Formats: sequence, C-alpha cells, structure tokens
Amino acid sequence: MARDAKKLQVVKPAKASGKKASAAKTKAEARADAKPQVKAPAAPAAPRPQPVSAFKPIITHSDELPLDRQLLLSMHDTMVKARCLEERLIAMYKSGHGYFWIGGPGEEAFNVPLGLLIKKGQGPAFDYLHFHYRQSATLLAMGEEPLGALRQMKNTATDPYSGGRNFAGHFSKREWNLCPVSSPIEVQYAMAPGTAHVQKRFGGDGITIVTGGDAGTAEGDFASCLVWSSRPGQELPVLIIVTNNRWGISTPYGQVQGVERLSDRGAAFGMRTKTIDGNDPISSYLELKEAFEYVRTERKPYLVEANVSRLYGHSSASGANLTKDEPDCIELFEEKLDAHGVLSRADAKKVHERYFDEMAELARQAREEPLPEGDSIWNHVFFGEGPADPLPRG
Amino acid sequence: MARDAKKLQVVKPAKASGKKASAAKTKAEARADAKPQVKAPAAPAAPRPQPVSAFKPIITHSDELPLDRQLLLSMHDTMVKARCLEERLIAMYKSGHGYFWIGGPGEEAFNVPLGLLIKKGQGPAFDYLHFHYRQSATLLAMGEEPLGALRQMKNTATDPYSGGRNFAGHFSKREWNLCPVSSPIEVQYAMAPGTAHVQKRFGGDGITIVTGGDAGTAEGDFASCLVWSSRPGQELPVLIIVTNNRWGISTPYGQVQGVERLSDRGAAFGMRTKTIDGNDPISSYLELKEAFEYVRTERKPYLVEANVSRLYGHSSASGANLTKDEPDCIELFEEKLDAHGVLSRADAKKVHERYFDEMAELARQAREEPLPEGDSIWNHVFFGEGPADPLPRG
Amino acid sequence: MANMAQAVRMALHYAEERLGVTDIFGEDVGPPLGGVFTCTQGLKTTWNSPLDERGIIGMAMGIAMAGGRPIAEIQFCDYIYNTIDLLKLAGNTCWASNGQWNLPMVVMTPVGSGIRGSIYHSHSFDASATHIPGWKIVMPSTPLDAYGLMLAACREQNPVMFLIPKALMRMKGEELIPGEPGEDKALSKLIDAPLGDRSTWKAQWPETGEVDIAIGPAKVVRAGSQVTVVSYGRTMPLCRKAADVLSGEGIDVEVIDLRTLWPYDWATLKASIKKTGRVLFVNEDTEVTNFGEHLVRRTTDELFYELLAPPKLLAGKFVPGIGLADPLEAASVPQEHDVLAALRELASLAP
Amino acid sequence: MANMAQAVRMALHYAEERLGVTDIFGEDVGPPLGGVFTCTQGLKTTWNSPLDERGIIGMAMGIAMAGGRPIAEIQFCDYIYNTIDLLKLAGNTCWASNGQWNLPMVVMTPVGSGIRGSIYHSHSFDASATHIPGWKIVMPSTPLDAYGLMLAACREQNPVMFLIPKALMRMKGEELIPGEPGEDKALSKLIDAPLGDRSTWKAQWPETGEVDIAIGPAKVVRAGSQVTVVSYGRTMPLCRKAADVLSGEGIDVEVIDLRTLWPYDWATLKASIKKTGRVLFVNEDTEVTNFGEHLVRRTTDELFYELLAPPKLLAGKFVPGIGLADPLEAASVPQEHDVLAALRELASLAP
Ligand SMILES: Cc1ncc(C[n+]2csc(CCOP(=O)(O)OP(=O)(O)O)c2C)c(N)n1
Ligand SMILES: Cc1ncc(C[n+]2csc(CCOP(=O)(O)OP(=O)(O)O)c2C)c(N)n1
Ligand SMILES: [Mg+2]
Ligand SMILES: [Mg+2]
Repeated sequence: MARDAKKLQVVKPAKASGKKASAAKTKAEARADAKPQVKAPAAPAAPRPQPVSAFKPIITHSDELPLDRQLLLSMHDTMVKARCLEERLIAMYKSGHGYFWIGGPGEEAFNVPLGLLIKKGQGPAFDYLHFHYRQSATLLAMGEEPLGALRQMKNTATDPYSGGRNFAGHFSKREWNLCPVSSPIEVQYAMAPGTAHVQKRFGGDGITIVTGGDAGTAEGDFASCLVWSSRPGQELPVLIIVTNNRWGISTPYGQVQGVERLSDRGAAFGMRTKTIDGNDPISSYLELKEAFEYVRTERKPYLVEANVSRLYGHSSASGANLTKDEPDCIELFEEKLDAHGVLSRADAKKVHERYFDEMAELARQAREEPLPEGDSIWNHVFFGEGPADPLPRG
Repeated sequence: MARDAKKLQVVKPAKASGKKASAAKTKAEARADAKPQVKAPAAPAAPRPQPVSAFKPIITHSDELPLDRQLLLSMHDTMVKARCLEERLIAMYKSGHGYFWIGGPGEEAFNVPLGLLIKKGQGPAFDYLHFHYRQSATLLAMGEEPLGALRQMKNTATDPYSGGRNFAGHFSKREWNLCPVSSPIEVQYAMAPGTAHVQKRFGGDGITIVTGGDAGTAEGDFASCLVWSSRPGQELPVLIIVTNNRWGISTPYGQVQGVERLSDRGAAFGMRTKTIDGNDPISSYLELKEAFEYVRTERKPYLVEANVSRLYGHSSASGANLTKDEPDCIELFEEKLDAHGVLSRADAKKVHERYFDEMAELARQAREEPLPEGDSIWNHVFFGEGPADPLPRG
Repeated sequence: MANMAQAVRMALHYAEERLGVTDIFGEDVGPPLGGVFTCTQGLKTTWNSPLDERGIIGMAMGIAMAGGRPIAEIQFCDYIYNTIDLLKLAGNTCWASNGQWNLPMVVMTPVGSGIRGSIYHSHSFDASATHIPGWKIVMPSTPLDAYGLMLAACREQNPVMFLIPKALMRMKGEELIPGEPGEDKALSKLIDAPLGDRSTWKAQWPETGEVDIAIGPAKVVRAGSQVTVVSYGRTMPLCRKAADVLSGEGIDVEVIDLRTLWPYDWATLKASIKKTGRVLFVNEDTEVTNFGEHLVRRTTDELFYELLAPPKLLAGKFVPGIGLADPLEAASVPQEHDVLAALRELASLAP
Repeated sequence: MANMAQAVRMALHYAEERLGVTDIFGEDVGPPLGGVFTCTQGLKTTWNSPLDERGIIGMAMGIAMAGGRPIAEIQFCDYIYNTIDLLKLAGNTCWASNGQWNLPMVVMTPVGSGIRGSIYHSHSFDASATHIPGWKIVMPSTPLDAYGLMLAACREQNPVMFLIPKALMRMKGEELIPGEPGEDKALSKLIDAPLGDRSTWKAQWPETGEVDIAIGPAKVVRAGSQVTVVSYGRTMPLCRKAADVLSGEGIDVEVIDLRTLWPYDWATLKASIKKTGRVLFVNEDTEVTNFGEHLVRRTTDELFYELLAPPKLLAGKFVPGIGLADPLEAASVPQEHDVLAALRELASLAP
C-alpha cells in the first residue's frame, strides 16, 4: 500500500498541482508522507462488537483535514482519473464502440481509498479480491493501467481480463489476486470465505476483500458469507463490504428490504460492523484503514457498509445518463480541497482536462484493435490443455 | 384451536385422569377451560422490537402452574401419545418393518403446544404449515390419527401422506394446509413467505408457520425468509420457528455456527424475536401463544427459537438409540405435574401403557397392508391428468 | 403488429382480468420499469421483488399453495441455476404428496443468445428444464404463440416454464392477436410506457380475445416433402429462412415449430419424419445432454427403419460461455448459414 | 478386499500425504462421523462444514483460487441442485478469464438409487453434470477404479466431479488396491473407525501405491462380438451379470464401463460399436435429456451406416421421484431383468 501511495504521490500529484516542492520530494520523504497522520481516535477493541461503528466519524469541516496533503491530492487525482475512464467507456458505448456498459461513476470516494489500502500481489500472503462490476477506481488506485478497461469495452482480443469474452467492468487479474468479476450477483460472497480460509491457515497479514451492492444482500450468499466467516475458532480474515447506493436497477432499496442498516446483518454473527460515508474519501480512508488493520491483525471478519451514489444509472441498459439527484463525491471533495487550500478549482479542472484527453486517446487506440477469432472459443475450456472441439463437425 | 383443545380436554384428559368431574364437563364449560389463564404479563407492543424476548419467562416452580389443569393434562396426554408413536416407529424400523426412521422424540414439549395453537383448516383463512420431519407431536395435537404415520413408516399404499412414496415423518395434508414436508433442508423457509403473502392480502387471522432445525439456518433460505417476511409495508404474518437441538446429524452447533442466539438473526430485519425453553410445555405454550397472537393480529413476522432435545439421535442412520445425555421433556413435565398434584406418577404411567398398547396394535394393522403397485409410479405426475408413461416401451 | 414483449404483456393483462392471475413479480417487474424487456409494463398485479431468485421461486410456490396464481419472472435464465432444487421440488410436489397438492404457477424467463449478452445474458435453459419432471415447458417463436401459450399457461393446473427467446422479443408478428390494433404506432401508444416520468401513466388495453393455442401441439410452419427441420425459439426463424432459400435450390423442407417442449407433440414430428425420412433438430443450448438429443433418440427408437439418413442435431457448441465479441457468439450458437449447411448436407446424404 | 468407501478413503489419505490435498470437508465429513458413508474417516485434513451446500461449493472454489486443493463433499447429490450456478461458474472461470484462473477442486457426492433412499436419497446427477462445460466427470463402479480415479482427480488442474454410486459403496472389489491387505477383517481393523467413542482412535493406513487409472479411458470389462453395452455406476454390475446370463443363451455381449463421463473415451466405444453393430447404453438417471441420449446421438452421427440395429438407451423412467416402497423403485430405475430384456431384444432385431 505504501508502495502505491508513494507512486501516486511522486508522480500524479506533482503533475496535478504542478508544485516543484512536492515533485522534487525524495523517495524517502514520499514514503514518510505516505503514512497519513490519523487525527481520529483508533477503534476500541470491544470484546463483543456493536452493530454500529465504534469509530468516531471524522468531522471533515474542521480547519485541518485529517489526512496528509499528498495523499489527499493523489486520491483526488485517481478519483478524477477513474471518473474520466468511466465517462469514456460510456461515450464508447454511446458511439457504438461497445455493446454494454456498467461501472462505478459515483463510487470513487470509496473505491480509491479501498484500492490504496489493498496489499497487492499474488498468493495468500497478499489480499484476495472478490469485486463486483463498479470498481475501476479501485483498480486504478492499485496502479492498473486504464487501457485494459477500454479494451474490454470494445471486446478486443487484447482485453487483458477476458480476451473480449466478458462485459466491461468484469476485471480479472491473477497476479493481483483479483478474482474474475462475475455477472451473477453475490456469488463472490460464497467464494470469499474460501480464499480467507487459506489465508487464515497461511498466516501473515493477507486478507480477503469482498464487495457487492445493497440489493444483492437479499441473496442467500450474503448470509452464507456471514455464517462461514464467523465459525467459532475459525473466524476468517475477510473484509465484507456492501456498497449501498440504495438501488437495484430500478428498484429502490427501501421498497424491498426492511433492514435499516445493512451492517446490522453482521451483529448476530458477533462480527464487527459499521456503516460509513462512502461519498467522503477522507472518512472512507480512515474508516477502511481501521477495518483493514483489524482484519489483518485480528484475523477476523469485519462488515462495512458504505453509502455511495450511482451517478449514471444502473448501466447502459437504463441509458447511462448523468443524474443530478445524487451527490457527486468528486464535486464535494473538490469543494473541500479548495476550501482548505489543498487544491484550487483551477488546478482541479486541469486534472479533469488531462484525464479527459488521456482517456480519449487510449480509447482511440483500443478501438483499432482486432476482435478475437471465432475459433478461439476452444481456448481455455480446460486449463493446461490445448484448444479442442470435443465433437467432430460433419 | 378452541375446537382442538376442547376435544382434547373432553376426551383424552378424562381418559387420562379418569376423573368423572372433568369427564362430565359440558361443552360450554370445556370451551371456557380451553382459554388458559395466563399468569404472566402480556408482551408490550414495543415499537422497535428487541432481539431478546420482551416476554418474561414463566417461573414454573411457583406453587400454582400458570395453565389450566385440563390443558396440562391434555398436553401431557398428547406428549406421551407422540412419544409412544415415535418409539413404535423406531421399533418397526428395528424389526424390519420400515427402511428409515426420522422423527421428533424429545420435541414434544414444544410441538404439542404448537399444535394446540394452530388454526386448523383449508385455505388462507386458516394457518399454513411448512414443517420439517420431527413434528408428529404437532399433528397429534391437531387431532391427527397416528395410524397414518405408521403406514408411512411401512410405506404402504394406504399411507395418507405420500402413498408409500416418502420417508417416515414426511407428512402432507392439504385439508389442514399442511404442506408436504420436504427432505431438502430449509426450502420450506423459501416457500413460507408465499403462503403468508396470500394471507396478508386475504385478511382475517390465518398465519403461516414454518419450522426447521438449527443447522439448517446456515442455508441461505433461512435468510431469504427473513428478507421476504420483512419488506417495508409488506411485512408478512409468518411465525418463523427454529427448533434448536444443537445438532446437525453428527455436527455440534457450536462447531460450525458463531451465532450465539439464532433468534438474533431476526433483529436486523426489525422483526420481533425470542428464544424460549422448548423442553417446558408450559413456557412453550405461553411463549408461543404470545407470538401467535402478535402474528395473527399485527400481521407481521415473529422469529422464535426453541431449545429442544434430540433423544434418539438424528435418525435410524445413526442407530435411533435413546440417549441419556439430554433432558427428557416428558420426565421433567411429569415431575412437575406430580409435584403440583395435577397428575400422579401412577396415573402418568397408565397413560404410557395405554398408548404403548394402542401404537403396538396400530402397527400390527399397518404391517399387514399392501404396498403400492409398480405401475402406480405414473399416478400424479401431473395434477388432474391420468397416469401415462410419456415414452413407449419396446 | 405486436412484438413478443407486447404480446406477453397483453396476455398477462388478459390473465389478470379473466384467468385469476394474482401476482406478477420478480426483479424490476413492477413499476416504474415493468421488466427489463418491458413485458410487464402497465399491469395491475405486478410488483418488484428482492434480488433473490430462490426467494422468487419459493414465493411463487407458496402463493400457488395458498390458492393464488403467480407468474414469477427470473430476469434472465442465466440466473435461474441456483433454483434448480426448488424447480425440482415444484415439479415433484404433486407426485410426492400422492396427488394432494398442485402448484398452478408460471415461471417466465428470457433465454438464449442474439442480443450480444456475453457469458451471462445468453444462456439457454431448454436442456435443463426438460430434464425436470412435473413441469410443462413452452417456448414461443412468434408474438401470437407467446400470447396464446401464456393464456394456456395461466389456465394450467401444473407448473409451467415459459421460455422467451430474447432475440425475438422485439420482433413483430405476422398474425394479428385478436383485438390488437393492426397499426404498430397505435398499439405502442396504448400499452408502451412512456420514457421519463410514468407515475401517472396507465395502459389503455385493447380488448384482446381468446386464441386456439394450447400447451402441446407443435405447428407445421412450412410444409415440405424432403427434409424435416424441428426447432423452437431464436433458431426457428433461421430455419424458416433457410427453408425458403433451399426451396430455390430444389430442396423441399418441412419446418416444424415445436412450441411446447414438454409434453411435446410427437405425433406431428413422427408423421413428418415418416414422410421425409430425414430430420434435423435445431436449438441453441449447448449440445451435450441436450434436449435435441432426446428427440434424436426418440427418432431412432421409433423410426430407425424408416430413416433415409441419420437424424441430426444442430445446437450450441459445448463451450463454457458465449463470448461478447461477435465472432465468438457467431461461432458458438447456430446462425442461418449453419442451418443451411446442415440441411444441405442432410438432404444430400444417400440412403 | 476394500469396498468403495474404504477405497475412496485410502485414496484421500494418499492424496493428503502426497498430492497436496489441503481440505476435505462437507457436512459431517470430519470426526467423529467421517461422512455418512464413512468415506472420510480417520483422515488428516477433514472438517465439518455448516449445513450449506452453496457455501460448500463456494468455499471449495475459494480454496482452489488461493492455491489450496479442496475436496468438497455434497452429502447426497440430491442436495446439489441449488448450487448448479456455482458449478457452472467453476466450470467457466478459466474460460471467462481467458485462461488466467484455474480451479483444481474435486466435488464428490454419492449418487443413484439402490439403498431404498426414497425421493431424496436416490437422485442421479450424471445428466445434469454432463451438461455443465468445464468439468471433468468420473463415476467408478469398482473400488479399484474409485481409488485410481480419485488419485487422478487430485492431480487434475480443473474441477472434477466425482460421482460415487451409493448402491456400490459397500461392495467389495475383485482386484486388490496395491498395498491393501488381502484379508477383509485386516483392512477393516486398520482403517474403519470403531463404534462408540472415537476420540482417541487413529487410522492405521496401509502403504497403498499408484495405479494406472487416468481420467478418460473407458474399460472393456468383458469382450464380446454381438452386442455392446455401455454403462457406469450402479447399473454396471447389472450389465456384467446380464452378459454372463446371455452368454449361456448364445448371445455374446461386450461390456464397457465408461468410468469417465467427460471427456469420455469415444475411441473405445466407437471400436466396439463398429464391431458389434448393436449398442445399448444403460444408466439410471431420468431418461429425458439424459447423457445416454448424447451417446445415442453421437452413435447415429458417426456410425449410422454401420449399425445393425437402432442404438438403444435403458435409463430411469421420467417420473418426479423414486418412491420408497420396493415396487416403486423397481419400476423406476433399471434392474437386472430390464437389462436382460433390453439386450435380448437388441440382439434379436433383424438388420
Ligand atoms: C443472480 C443475479 N440476479 C440478477 C441479476 C441482474 N442484475 C444485475 S445488477 C442487478 C442489481 C444489483 O443491485 P445491487 O446489488 O444493489 O448492486 P448495484 O448494481 O446497485 O451496485 C441485477 C438485478 C444478476 N446479475 N445476477
Ligand atoms: C439441503 C440438504 N442438505 C443436507 C441434507 C442432509 N441432512 C438431513 S438432516 C440434516 C441435519 C439437519 O440439522 P438441523 O437443521 O439442525 O435439524 P435437526 O435434524 O437437528 O432437527 C442434514 C445435513 C438435507 N436433508 N438437505
Ligand atoms: Mg445497489
Ligand atoms: Mg439440529
């Protein structure tokens, strides 16, 4: 995580703010900066956890923001980058350069801090990731190049996640323990205890992170995850996340579920739970940090519900048009950064412009790349075996 | 329910105690008796229910028992009757007059009160029953004849529940809204909201009752039942019951589930919940009565966990032998009835002897009856259509 | 002319009004969306369910047990596979209770490829469904059949699986549904929900009537003498087109739309195969343990000595999914040229 | 000689010790019971899971993703039907990720009738399993094959479905597993958990070795020249017995144990059918959309002109369940007399 934060600080914020000082930082200084000074009290290790967060929410209107300036800038930078990527994907869809869009515009304030806190790598020593389809911002925060997402949108053979086989936003990257994002809702919650089980036995501080939406918690798999993560003496190091945008396609959350706070679902299982403000990257970062530290060190589950926005509707199936009815976490954050003299409106605008151009250019590149061949359907039916049609063709 | 209680009082206790006085009761008197004088305070209609019962547990060691004498006697009578039935089924299995046994010896103190409180009949005006395979005592308390269970054990064509097709304890009786007991664990929790949904629209005071074991709550269907029963404005009149014997076949509850009190699973859904002593028929009756009244009148769900014993192991697969490690609710009850001068040891013994003989006689009858014919497999593939093999036989 | 989505909608309206349908529900089935394919817009008894397919099927079973008449939608059949145990239970409840209980319920779900749905919006369900006893299974390929079969399904005493080919959802019919206005725009004005705010919108239902379409009978879509092709769903129109093309080549193909997969109309198939001596079965489900293989088996069982050529199956390739990129989908499930090639070869085989 | 439960147990022990198996789990799989059929008694890595089949399959997938080697048991295949979506996902994970991820996991589950299991302890799973791409599917009919196929499954890079015929669980083999003591009681003393308290019991594992049994090859159990019968699982011994009876009647039957259902050994089947010109496929799954129908289709596809009689399938009747009463079970799934009758008829058909 330090590695990522450093990378982000040395490179992007320098570009973003254009300030020599920060650009000139030595690696050592940068690394130091990477450790944010948390102003809020650490979570008490309550014996029997309460359904509500024991962690006091950050008062973000205090004069001094509780996170390091470089981290704030890098988070803003990545949030904007992710937004520009998603908006480019939507533009590609609307101009016929892709068949279907689904993604995470509106969740950047939560997804970027999440990505920064992930221990990236392959194998049980690192974090296993069972994501859903709205997390391009998390991948970018982990250091992923945006080109792959654009290629997947155009379903080219070069799509690094599925080779043109799967929908946009369906990432998969084994070198980072990023398990394939599945279209079926909630199945990732049934698999997550499995990777966490191996990590529990392996030791170390690698954990499993699983994410999904609010509507999906109605599936039994969400409950299965709670059951399997909390077996007595076998509690698993899994960070169970629900991003609550209060929608399931066209269905308002309150119309179909009577659970006031989804994080309460964990209480009966004796696990630590909290509901946080996913529209505020600062509070998200600090709340997630506390949860990550608990799961990494205690090797026990933690259920975090994050309230987020859905800014372009459910998917291209519902038009993928910007809504003004929901708070835009980037607008809110820029307001705050400006008010606290961290980043001016003008400089923020530059960040948007830069990434707009960058994504447009990358999209042009992706659009030119070839599609997979029909015969390639026989590739990877079985791992470690060559392509083969099992039945002869007349 | 009054009808059943009356029946039980006028007939069985009279037989049981042999007291002229009670035997001579008029129907009117009997009906009056049927309404037990509840000594405990009624449940407060708390706006937001707590996970734990708001209903004070009955102090059963008080001098006066909080239920009408005739009701106590009739409950005891049916509990013994049910035990004798189950023990006869086991005897049949062990002597080769059946292939598989599973049933409810040890749950009589809970299952009999449950049966007495059910509103018996066909259609949404009456209670719908989604039971599991340990509830012969509930059926007997509802007034069912024991012969059917013995026939099912011998898988005779006369088996009224499945015509010799299904295992013992797999009851089904449409005239009483008793849905077929299914071997697959927990699916009844997925169906129960459906009958309750119709009843909610129908009005009246008919409710849905669903029962299952503790281990089964790990299945997603248990969570589905909680979700579907508590939709805002669509809360359903369903009494959700878990009989917790702390076993799933050979697996101790505490080894695989971290939920301290299973009733807590309902808390997040804003439903009323409690855990009760299923080994005490008096407390079971009063706790269930409160829950039934709440669901009937409020038309909202109630989750009740009852702690019960498993006296003959899981099933014939595990030997079906009596264990001394778990409390026997009938022994405990008879101690209490004797101590309070309601029923002497000697009279209790007579009840056991009478039902022992009765069940032995009925078993002899069932054993002689013919099995279904092979050709009958084609009956009832489709409702309302004659038997037909869809494929011609060479 | 109504398209299939509109036809289903009109049938559901008729069923609400006259056949006692009490609940039409599923994910996003109620207002404002009225279903991801608009099949349930403007109806009286629709409601949005939690996102829980097991809960949806369980709810339908419970409603049916309590005397209601539910129509449950699984948004895409790709998401029905965690409910197979419940579907099996629905199919054996009458049998297991020795005839006591029946479940008059309809499960409708969009199936198949053809909308660039990638791995999880392209599944077929006919193979899995036909392996579950106790269900009646229908799959229309025209709006009129969809209308008629839905009415029949809503009168049925047993569980009915109503499979809707996604690719044909927007295809207009050639035959009028009795009562529908002949002119497209007119129908759309009446029963298609407007874009934007729908809070005050109400559908204006045309007075549609009964049709003579039952669960069971197949339909000879085109009479022919040399080769029989039997299909259903998305591949049905491909077979018709292919037959037209081949008639130009002097190959006379009889085209049969099975419509009901179970219990299916063997008499009509048998008569046709006896006549032509050559049969091709076409569907798009993956081809191993495929319902078309049952039909091939039935054919060899009963007509082996009358066949002029081996009975053939053209179905989806046995791959784990249908890829998003066009070349992948085209290579995975039957296209018109595949049907043409298969029929040409079958016609050319010497007895 | 070991019975099948003991053979599986010895294979799992070998796999724990030498093939890197990390977790053998499922309902009642761990101590004290060691599985409802005793297949997992005395092993090192067994544990009891919550009663949640979806959780079990999900856990296995996760363990495999993280580099473990899980063997998950579904207590009876009758209870696997709410996990089909997960099984499909396991089967398409490699394909959907374009070859990045593989899931080396084994799911083992008892299948079939023959223990008076009534409606929910008699299901077959071969038809459903063979319709799921991305899995290898095996089904032994002898203890030695069970031992060898389990070793092969534990070396496999892809998901393997290991189907164990319940009815054969206690049947002793005719061939020794290398290293097992020849004398029954001896083996039982070593590896069968005692009745009563098992808290201090430890299995004494014999040093069993490798066998030359791979996923794929079928086995010609009995050479014959006039009729080919292909089967697997419970019905396999019935076919062997029938062949012996028929040899007395001058009918020479070749008996093939398929053993691996996917990918199956077509070469061996093809050679036999070419030789005899007559083939009967026997399994006990319900016969509509049945894997045997795929084999019939494959046969007509490739060998139509070499057949002397129609390829036949003998399978379970298409009824919603297998009833408890003996006459019901006997009428529902193939018995020895059914196999005899089917073979006699097939042999008698004039070309
Ligand atoms: C098992 C399953 N059922 C249905 C769908 C169709 N579907 C895709 S997204 C979605 C809504 C998901 O809502 P939520 O879980 O809140 O996540 P969100 O999209 O709001 O982030 C539905 C119903 C699916 N993909 N998988
Ligand atoms: C879905 C399913 N999985 C597994 C089984 C096998 N099985 C039968 S009873 C049982 C244990 C049930 O335990 P619990 O739910 O606590 O009920 P109890 O028998 O203890 O009353 C199991 C695993 C089953 N019948 N259904
Ligand atoms: Mg949502
Ligand atoms: Mg239990």
